[in-house]
Amino acid sequence: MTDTLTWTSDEMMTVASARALADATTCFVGIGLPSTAANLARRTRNPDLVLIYESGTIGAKPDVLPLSIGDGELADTADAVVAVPEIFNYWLQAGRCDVGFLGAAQVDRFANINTTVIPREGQPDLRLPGAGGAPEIAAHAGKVLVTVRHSPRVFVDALPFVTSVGFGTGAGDRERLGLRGAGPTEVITDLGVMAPDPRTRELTLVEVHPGVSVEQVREATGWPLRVADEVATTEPPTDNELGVLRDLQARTKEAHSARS
Amino acid sequence: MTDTLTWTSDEMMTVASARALADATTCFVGIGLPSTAANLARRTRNPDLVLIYESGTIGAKPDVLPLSIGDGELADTADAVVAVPEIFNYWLQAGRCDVGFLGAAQVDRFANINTTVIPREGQPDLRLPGAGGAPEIAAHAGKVLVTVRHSPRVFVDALPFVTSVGFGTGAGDRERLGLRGAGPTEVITDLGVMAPDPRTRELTLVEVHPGVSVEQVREATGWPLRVADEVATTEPPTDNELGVLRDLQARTKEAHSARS
Amino acid sequence: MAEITSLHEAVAGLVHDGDIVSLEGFTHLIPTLAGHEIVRQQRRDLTLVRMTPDLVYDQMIGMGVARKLVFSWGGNPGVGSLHRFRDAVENSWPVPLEVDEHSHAGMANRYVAGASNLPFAVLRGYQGSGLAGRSDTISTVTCPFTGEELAAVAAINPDVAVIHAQRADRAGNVQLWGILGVQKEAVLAAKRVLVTVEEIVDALDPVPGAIVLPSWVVTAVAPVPGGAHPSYAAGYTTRDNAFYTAWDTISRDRDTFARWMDEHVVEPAGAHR
Amino acid sequence: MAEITSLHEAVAGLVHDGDIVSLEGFTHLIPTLAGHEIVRQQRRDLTLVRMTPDLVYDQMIGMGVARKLVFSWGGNPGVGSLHRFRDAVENSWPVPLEVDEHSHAGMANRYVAGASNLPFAVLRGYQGSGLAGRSDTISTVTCPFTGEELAAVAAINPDVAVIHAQRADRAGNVQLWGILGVQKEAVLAAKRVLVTVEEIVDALDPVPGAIVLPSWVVTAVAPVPGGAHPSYAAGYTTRDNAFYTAWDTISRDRDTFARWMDEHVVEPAGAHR
Repeated sequence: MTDTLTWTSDEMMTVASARALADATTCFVGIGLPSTAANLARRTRNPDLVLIYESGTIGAKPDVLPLSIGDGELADTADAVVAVPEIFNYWLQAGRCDVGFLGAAQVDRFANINTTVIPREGQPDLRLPGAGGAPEIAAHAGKVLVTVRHSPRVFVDALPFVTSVGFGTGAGDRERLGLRGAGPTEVITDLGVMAPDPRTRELTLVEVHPGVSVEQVREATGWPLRVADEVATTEPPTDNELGVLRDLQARTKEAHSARS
Repeated sequence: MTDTLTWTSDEMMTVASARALADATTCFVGIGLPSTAANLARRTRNPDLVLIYESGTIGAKPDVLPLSIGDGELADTADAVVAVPEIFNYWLQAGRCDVGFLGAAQVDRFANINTTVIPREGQPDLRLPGAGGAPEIAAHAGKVLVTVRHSPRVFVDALPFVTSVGFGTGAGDRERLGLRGAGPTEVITDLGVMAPDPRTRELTLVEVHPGVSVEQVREATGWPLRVADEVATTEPPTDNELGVLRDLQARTKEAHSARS
Repeated sequence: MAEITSLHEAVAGLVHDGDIVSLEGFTHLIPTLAGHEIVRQQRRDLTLVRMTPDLVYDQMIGMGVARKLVFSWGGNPGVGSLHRFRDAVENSWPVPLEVDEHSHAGMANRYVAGASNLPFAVLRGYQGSGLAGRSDTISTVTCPFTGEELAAVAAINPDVAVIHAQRADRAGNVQLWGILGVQKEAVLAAKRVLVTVEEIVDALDPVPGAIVLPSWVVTAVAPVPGGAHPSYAAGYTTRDNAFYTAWDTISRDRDTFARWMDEHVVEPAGAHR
Repeated sequence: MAEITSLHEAVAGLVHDGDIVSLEGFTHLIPTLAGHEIVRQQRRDLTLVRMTPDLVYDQMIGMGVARKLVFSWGGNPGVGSLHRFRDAVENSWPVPLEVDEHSHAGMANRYVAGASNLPFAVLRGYQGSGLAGRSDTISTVTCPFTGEELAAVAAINPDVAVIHAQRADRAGNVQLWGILGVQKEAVLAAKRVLVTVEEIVDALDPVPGAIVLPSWVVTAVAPVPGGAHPSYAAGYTTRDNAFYTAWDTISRDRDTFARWMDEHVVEPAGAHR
């Protein structure tokens, strides 16, 4: 069935992520897929979505996708540009960001994230880029969306290091840690969508993308994945969503290659 | 002899205050006499003096004297305008102001200052304006100059309230309190100049203005004033100092009356 | 998103009896006319917060809207006393006025903590000053790295912050420039925000030294040209120094004050509706 | 007052072996060419501080100037790993690299504390993160008003801060605009300050969004046009995205890296004298 799809699994992941921003007022955006999804949302379901980048640009309205969180166009199109201490203290920590969008190197069943280090057999530990803004985004955003491609190396049974907290050890742990935001509400992958169980906070498969089976998702997950009683199938990308996304990416490629 | 002077005692006080800024790089300026003296210094002995007003204007170069610490001309002529939290945290507290200039309602022998409240017999306490920036100017400026007209009601034996600390209870007290600046190095009045005794930190008369006797200063001081072995007489204002000061004040009056 | 409305509607909707209210503007951009509207609507028992109470709080205090003042310098700049403030503190007229008194550095940091969603801020301040002993919003903390003791001040989070700005666009984004004081911090520390502006424009052209407060951190914007008088709005009005001097006479006497307020503030009700 | 000098002289005078050195610039205005001069002058045992190490620190680390890195995100933005940084951490090549690792919020507040002459800063951060247990510059404090426990981070006060700015005037006043990162804080936290600029001008005409660092908080200004490459200086240059991608290949292999550095950085010595 996959062969008949007119979109890629990455496109499906991006579209699903953009849809998750339909009701947000403000989104604290990381570079890469979160930025693509947030810009797609602004062009489809949520034209008033305020994009906040950790470089201090508030209300950026880039015409093409930025390649870094500090691209000139973000500053040029922003409602306000503030210093980095201010964006973290007055805006993120103060609870002014409805949604925080995080990527990850590894994720566990409570949506905790590792972006710091991965031990390897017979080799030195694999050094990852580190925390960036993620620990405080995970703490303070009204809710958190996590997007990452599905694989057993990503969705692991036990994290060797917790960089950013999802639900910690489970229900009640965010409250115990004093984390004000609701934490991860959706983990969106190229295979489907997982959401925390309302009682235990353990990630549960609630949605598969068209053409994906529950078994596929289970196999791509490094722990025995819980599955909701009723697993929905994601609405396929609309022509408009796909058109806008592809146009955005084409213009981005053109703009950035023209510049350098 | 006073009758023959060609300047007023206020002018002498201002000129003496301006001279005390001859070697300063940066001065944190309060409104009124400190501002007049600092602007006079910039026009006479210290053209490169950087004036910092607590409204956040750094390097203000007003053409006439401001009437408030937030006059538009201060912002228009400044090298930089920063927010009020920044001026206190990044600039004053960080030790970037060589000289702080304070007025006072009451001063004691250790150059502590009251600008908060004065109890009165059979009447409610007299409410003064309060602290403003003074406690932290007194703490953090490299050194502090105090200027106030001499009278026994100002220079009192015991302060009913300490708003800003000079030398506290005497030698060693600033260090005990963790105050980094050197504290008041001169108290300049319309009668003369007092400086802290190097050993005890008690204010000692070191200079009288032309035409003023030591006895006059003693009578205008509310405690038995210590007098240096050799009391100098202040150099009279030069023609240039007086000319620049009077011109500045005349232009100020003209400018402000024209504006309103 | 900010609603663009009249000053009357904005104050009616946002400022309630008993609220903690912060009208900020450091010499520049003081929201005086918003204060007058609060007087006209006869709010009571307000906790008024402001680094420099200035004429606007002298007027509000004299009209009996406040039960408490949180401040750091309460004078008429370059002129002398605030007589209504003094009368309230010294003689409880027209009503008793409780005071929480700070230094500028302490007040500024209290707003910073409020804007940052922190319960307190750290500074080097108040050492040896009698202020520390008179306020329950001043304390100390010990540095966990050096063991040094520093001052701590409690965050300020007003129910309402009111500021005056040069302009806003039709979406309610607010632009201000010149001396910026603690307005950004007051706005971001507050639960509700009212901004009076000199004018509403189609687009906020960039201005050197300007900041923009996005519409979504502002509750209401009301066009009030000249709304900072006798303070000023750089690029629009100049400071009315003569009025600051005149206020000394007007405010010295209770009756003169009451008459002046009646004539200039209370009776012209609806002037800005 | 800042001295206007050459990059060679400035680095020779200000950056010493063993110093704590902060080259700041958040994606924008990264002082890359100043980093190259530090490499050419063969400084050793530096503690390099920077929120986002980026290519400039990958190069410096790969050339062996650093013994320690203090940072919060060490990747090639939008591309992938910093291979020289990884090789140093994973394999101690060319020399071992100690790491003090934070979040962005923590690093930003460490600079704020440094600029404010405070020994630490308070934030809501690191809760539940493994970072807290791995750094002796992360601790906790208790709010004296609410009893709440918060994170504390130790101040950063570099021996030298290096930034790139659009321009300076002949007196050494520095003007920068666009994304401003933590440059003001890094400059004000440091003992000595080197600023490379696109150009020296007669007068700093006001620019929207610009800040000015007065000459007297800067030690040396060196004209280095294009000094941020492959980062950019808004209004002067654009980001060389292709070079960020190319760096992934250049830096992956030790020999390729060494050859590239030799050819483009070490041999052109004096290019900016």
